[in-house]
Amino acid sequence: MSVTVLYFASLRDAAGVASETLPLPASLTALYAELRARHGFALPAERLRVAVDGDFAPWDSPLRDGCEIAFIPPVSGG
Amino acid sequence: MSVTVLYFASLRDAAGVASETLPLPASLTALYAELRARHGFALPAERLRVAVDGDFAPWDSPLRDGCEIAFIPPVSGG
Amino acid sequence: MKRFGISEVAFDIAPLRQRLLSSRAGAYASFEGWVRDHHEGRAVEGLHYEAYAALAETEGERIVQEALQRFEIVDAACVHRTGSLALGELAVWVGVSAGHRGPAFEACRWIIDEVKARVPIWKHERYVGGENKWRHPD
Amino acid sequence: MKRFGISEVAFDIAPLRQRLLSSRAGAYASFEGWVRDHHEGRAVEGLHYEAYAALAETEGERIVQEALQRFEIVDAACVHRTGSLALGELAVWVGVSAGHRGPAFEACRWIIDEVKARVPIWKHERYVGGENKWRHPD
Repeated sequence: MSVTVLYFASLRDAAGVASETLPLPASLTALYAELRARHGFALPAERLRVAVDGDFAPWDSPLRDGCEIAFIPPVSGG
Repeated sequence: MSVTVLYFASLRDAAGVASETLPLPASLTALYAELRARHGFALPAERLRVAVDGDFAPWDSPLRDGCEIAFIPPVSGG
Repeated sequence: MKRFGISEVAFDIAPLRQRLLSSRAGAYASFEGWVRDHHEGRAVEGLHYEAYAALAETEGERIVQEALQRFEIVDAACVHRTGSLALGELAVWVGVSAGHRGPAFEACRWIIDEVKARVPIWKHERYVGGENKWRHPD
Repeated sequence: MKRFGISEVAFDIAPLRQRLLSSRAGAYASFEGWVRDHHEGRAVEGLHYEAYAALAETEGERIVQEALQRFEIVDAACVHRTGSLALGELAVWVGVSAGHRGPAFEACRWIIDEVKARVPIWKHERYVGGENKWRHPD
């Protein structure tokens, strides 16, 4: 039971990879807390949005085996 | 002692000419009143601006021999 | 440099836009007025614009210079067509470059509003069925 | 029809604008974002944009569809560059056609504001002197 996590922008730089496969976590908040500690992400969860399977999702979304998770740092297009 | 009067848009259509040379009038308001009567202009002076020698001018501008006068109906560019 | 022009023939926007490009500018807003197929519910077949060209150029230039004073912009320009235009043809173009998008949009809107209100250009519409009319808005 | 796109290479505005032309539309407003030579007082040498492409396309399309609901417009479109851009290069384009200029300007401004706030695209700036930085605005 695993999930894929995608990293972008400063999160990708800090993680050193664009994605990784991880065991199915208890929740999105627990997952981000763990990843933040491991990779030294500067941004707190409050400044991020999160996407599950290609669309924005609430932080309390249920997770299932095989889903794709992306933490979205503040955007700066335009 | 004369002036040239330029006509545009509905004023030109009503006058049937693009310009005419007329004796130096007493004032711009007197000139327009006379021309309105002669050509049957629908627009009252209050709805017009007036230009003298290529720039907008007050209705009480002094006139001199040879000046060029244009009555400017409400514009509709754009 | 001339920043307002009257064109008796169809004109190309690309070189006009190009002149506004600047490495200081991060934002560019533009407006185009096209000939519509209707006006106040009547089917329009075509139109022409007449200008008091000398004064139109003076007043148009004044408007663009005022915009350069009034807004935090880098550059601006405007060209207005005269003569006969078919449906869908370009009647007027305004372009503004600026450091930021707010002033670019505001100046572009302001310029077209002022041009429509102040520049001695008149629209003559031909309607389907043969009627025609000079537009002299209240 | 797709109304929002991500482009990894320089793109041409002309055909995008052409698709928005309509005889029902009398007004067209557009916005372009260009790469500036400075940001918050620092000299910029170049930048790149990274996107979460799948979600950027979904969210961008949603924004344009919302604009079509929210404003009295005929059509709208937006394209955003990704990859490396030099100074002066086009980063983003928005075009809106409408019956009247008010909604054209308002929708154009609204779309670029929403794109900047919502679409997962990130700007990485390289400054003169070698420093560089992902921009994650507060």
